[in-house]
Amino acid sequence: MIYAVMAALLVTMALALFRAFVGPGLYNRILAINMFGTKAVLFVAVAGFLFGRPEFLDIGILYALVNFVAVIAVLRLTHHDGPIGDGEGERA
Amino acid sequence: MTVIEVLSGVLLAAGGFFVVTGAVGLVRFPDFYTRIHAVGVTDSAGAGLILLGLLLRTTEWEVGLRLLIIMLFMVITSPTAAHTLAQAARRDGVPVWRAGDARR
Amino acid sequence: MIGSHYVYWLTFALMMIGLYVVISHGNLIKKLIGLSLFQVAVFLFYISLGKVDGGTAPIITEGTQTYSHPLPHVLILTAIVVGVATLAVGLALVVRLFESYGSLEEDEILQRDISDRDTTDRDGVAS
Amino acid sequence: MTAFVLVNISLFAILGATALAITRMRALYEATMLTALFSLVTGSLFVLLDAVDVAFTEAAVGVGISTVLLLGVLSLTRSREAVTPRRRRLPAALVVLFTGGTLGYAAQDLPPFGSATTPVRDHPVTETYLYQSQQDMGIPNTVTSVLASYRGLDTLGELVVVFTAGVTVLLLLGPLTRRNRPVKRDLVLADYRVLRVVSGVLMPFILLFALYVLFHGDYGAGGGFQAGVIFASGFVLYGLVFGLDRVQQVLPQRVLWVLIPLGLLLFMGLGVATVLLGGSFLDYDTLRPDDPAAGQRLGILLVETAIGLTVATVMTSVFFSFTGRGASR
Repeated sequence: MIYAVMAALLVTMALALFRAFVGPGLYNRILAINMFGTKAVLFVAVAGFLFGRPEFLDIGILYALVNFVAVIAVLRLTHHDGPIGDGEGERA
Repeated sequence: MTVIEVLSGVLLAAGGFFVVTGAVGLVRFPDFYTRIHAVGVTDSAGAGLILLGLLLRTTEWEVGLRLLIIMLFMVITSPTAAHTLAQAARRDGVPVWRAGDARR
Repeated sequence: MIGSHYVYWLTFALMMIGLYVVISHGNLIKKLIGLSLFQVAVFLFYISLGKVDGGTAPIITEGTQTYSHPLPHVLILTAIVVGVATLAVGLALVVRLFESYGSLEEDEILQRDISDRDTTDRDGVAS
Repeated sequence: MTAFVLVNISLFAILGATALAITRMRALYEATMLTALFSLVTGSLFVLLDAVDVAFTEAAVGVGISTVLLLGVLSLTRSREAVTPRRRRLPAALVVLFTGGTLGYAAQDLPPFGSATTPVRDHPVTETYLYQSQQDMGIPNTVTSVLASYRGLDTLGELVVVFTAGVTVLLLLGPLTRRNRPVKRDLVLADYRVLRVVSGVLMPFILLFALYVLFHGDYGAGGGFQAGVIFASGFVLYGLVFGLDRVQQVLPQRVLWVLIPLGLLLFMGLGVATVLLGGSFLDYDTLRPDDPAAGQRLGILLVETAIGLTVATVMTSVFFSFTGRGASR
């Protein structure tokens, strides 16, 4: 059964990748990449069980954390297409 | 095959099903706001069921604890990310799809 | 033969994509992105050399006999952090270049340099 | 075809597709986001290839710090790439074909993937690293013992490179090159209440996780480099949500400037101390002559702390330099 989950995760990753490639626009891509990140967390967890050393779940925790940081960074630094510290619409 | 193993298999299968469903939704839904729902399914139902299924397979408490931490972390961060994304898109004026519009 | 070497060839393919970006694209940030693709492919190549069939991560536990080799892991672990440090230096240079030239395209920057040199030469001759 | 090979090949396919998409994309924000995705997949591949420590570092660095740095630079500069002229493509393609062909031809002489009798495996050093280390220092994670003890001098060199890079970025973009004082402005993301609360709650746990990674590095995946980067990502998250002013109240730049060399000095000082105690440079046996293994463990812990300190402060100060640049323009 665990193989089936692995296959399901890989299919999901491929579909998310498709959405990340075609977009359209920034937000669809962020969404797809966010989803890809959470699936990578699950992938690492499942791979740990599948290949016999499940004690490496620390990596999964780190993935979840870093994925969140990346999404926030993309939002913060692209949202108004202005440098950090700028308010809305203050850029010439 | 013990009861625990069967239960874990069922949970894993359900999780895998939800994950793939969400991914199909991400590809097929017509606009950004509807796609957030699809992603929400994979992050809550899919991830939760898969992690629960894995939890039933462990015998060591350390591994179980880490699975629980991952689950807690995803429960906190993924709705936050989705909420912030939706709000930012709304502020940026990403249009909402109505019946009859072209897909985008 | 092919079955046992597939990982190497796949990493080489990734490496070449990175190299192509570095050489062909004129945008400096895109060049840096290409460089990090190349870098990651090299890391994968190193790690794949340390992998042993049936082995596990080199963290010693009871009841396991085969481990992958730890040395490539150590080398690449430090190389990744050094890689991001050098990437930061490259990006800092890009920011300074953009502030003085107003462009990120290699061609435009070179063009500016050449035309600047020509005008100063002419001024030098004239005075 | 085992499951392992199939999963490997699918991950490589995802990597290749992502790399091609990055090549073709002219909008650089999107290309940067795809680089983050690329790093995530590489991290998963490292897990499959048994390199858990490397996967840890790659995830923390590639997805966290380097994405933030690239995006920060894009927000300072221009985010669209010009069309690549046709005349640039042909020479690049020729070079790539030639190099790739040479590498592919040479790969035939490499030992088969996963073989147990490669030159790497047969070298006597393998025996030392994997089994002798259990008597020498008794640390299960051999990556940590090789990194901090057997090849400590190498690691010191790498740390010097990280330190130099940090100083260079400060010289290029730091406060000395500012043209005017930073202006205080409104924040954008702190308006989202949910995000603000969640980031505030997460912050202590991220720092706690970093400390766990630092001190658990002897027994599982982790160590100084990873912990340093995770520390820095904690501060990066805080700075992104609450703005540069708030994070610099918590961690003033002067403190950073003291802490950056401190880690390096601790590392070097430990080496000098072992020489003064009568051993060779970075020979931790001399720290506890009665119990060399305990001395080794003490030395490794100190070295990992020093690495974590320098890496964390360098990464944080690099982030401050890039974002502070935007505030001052």
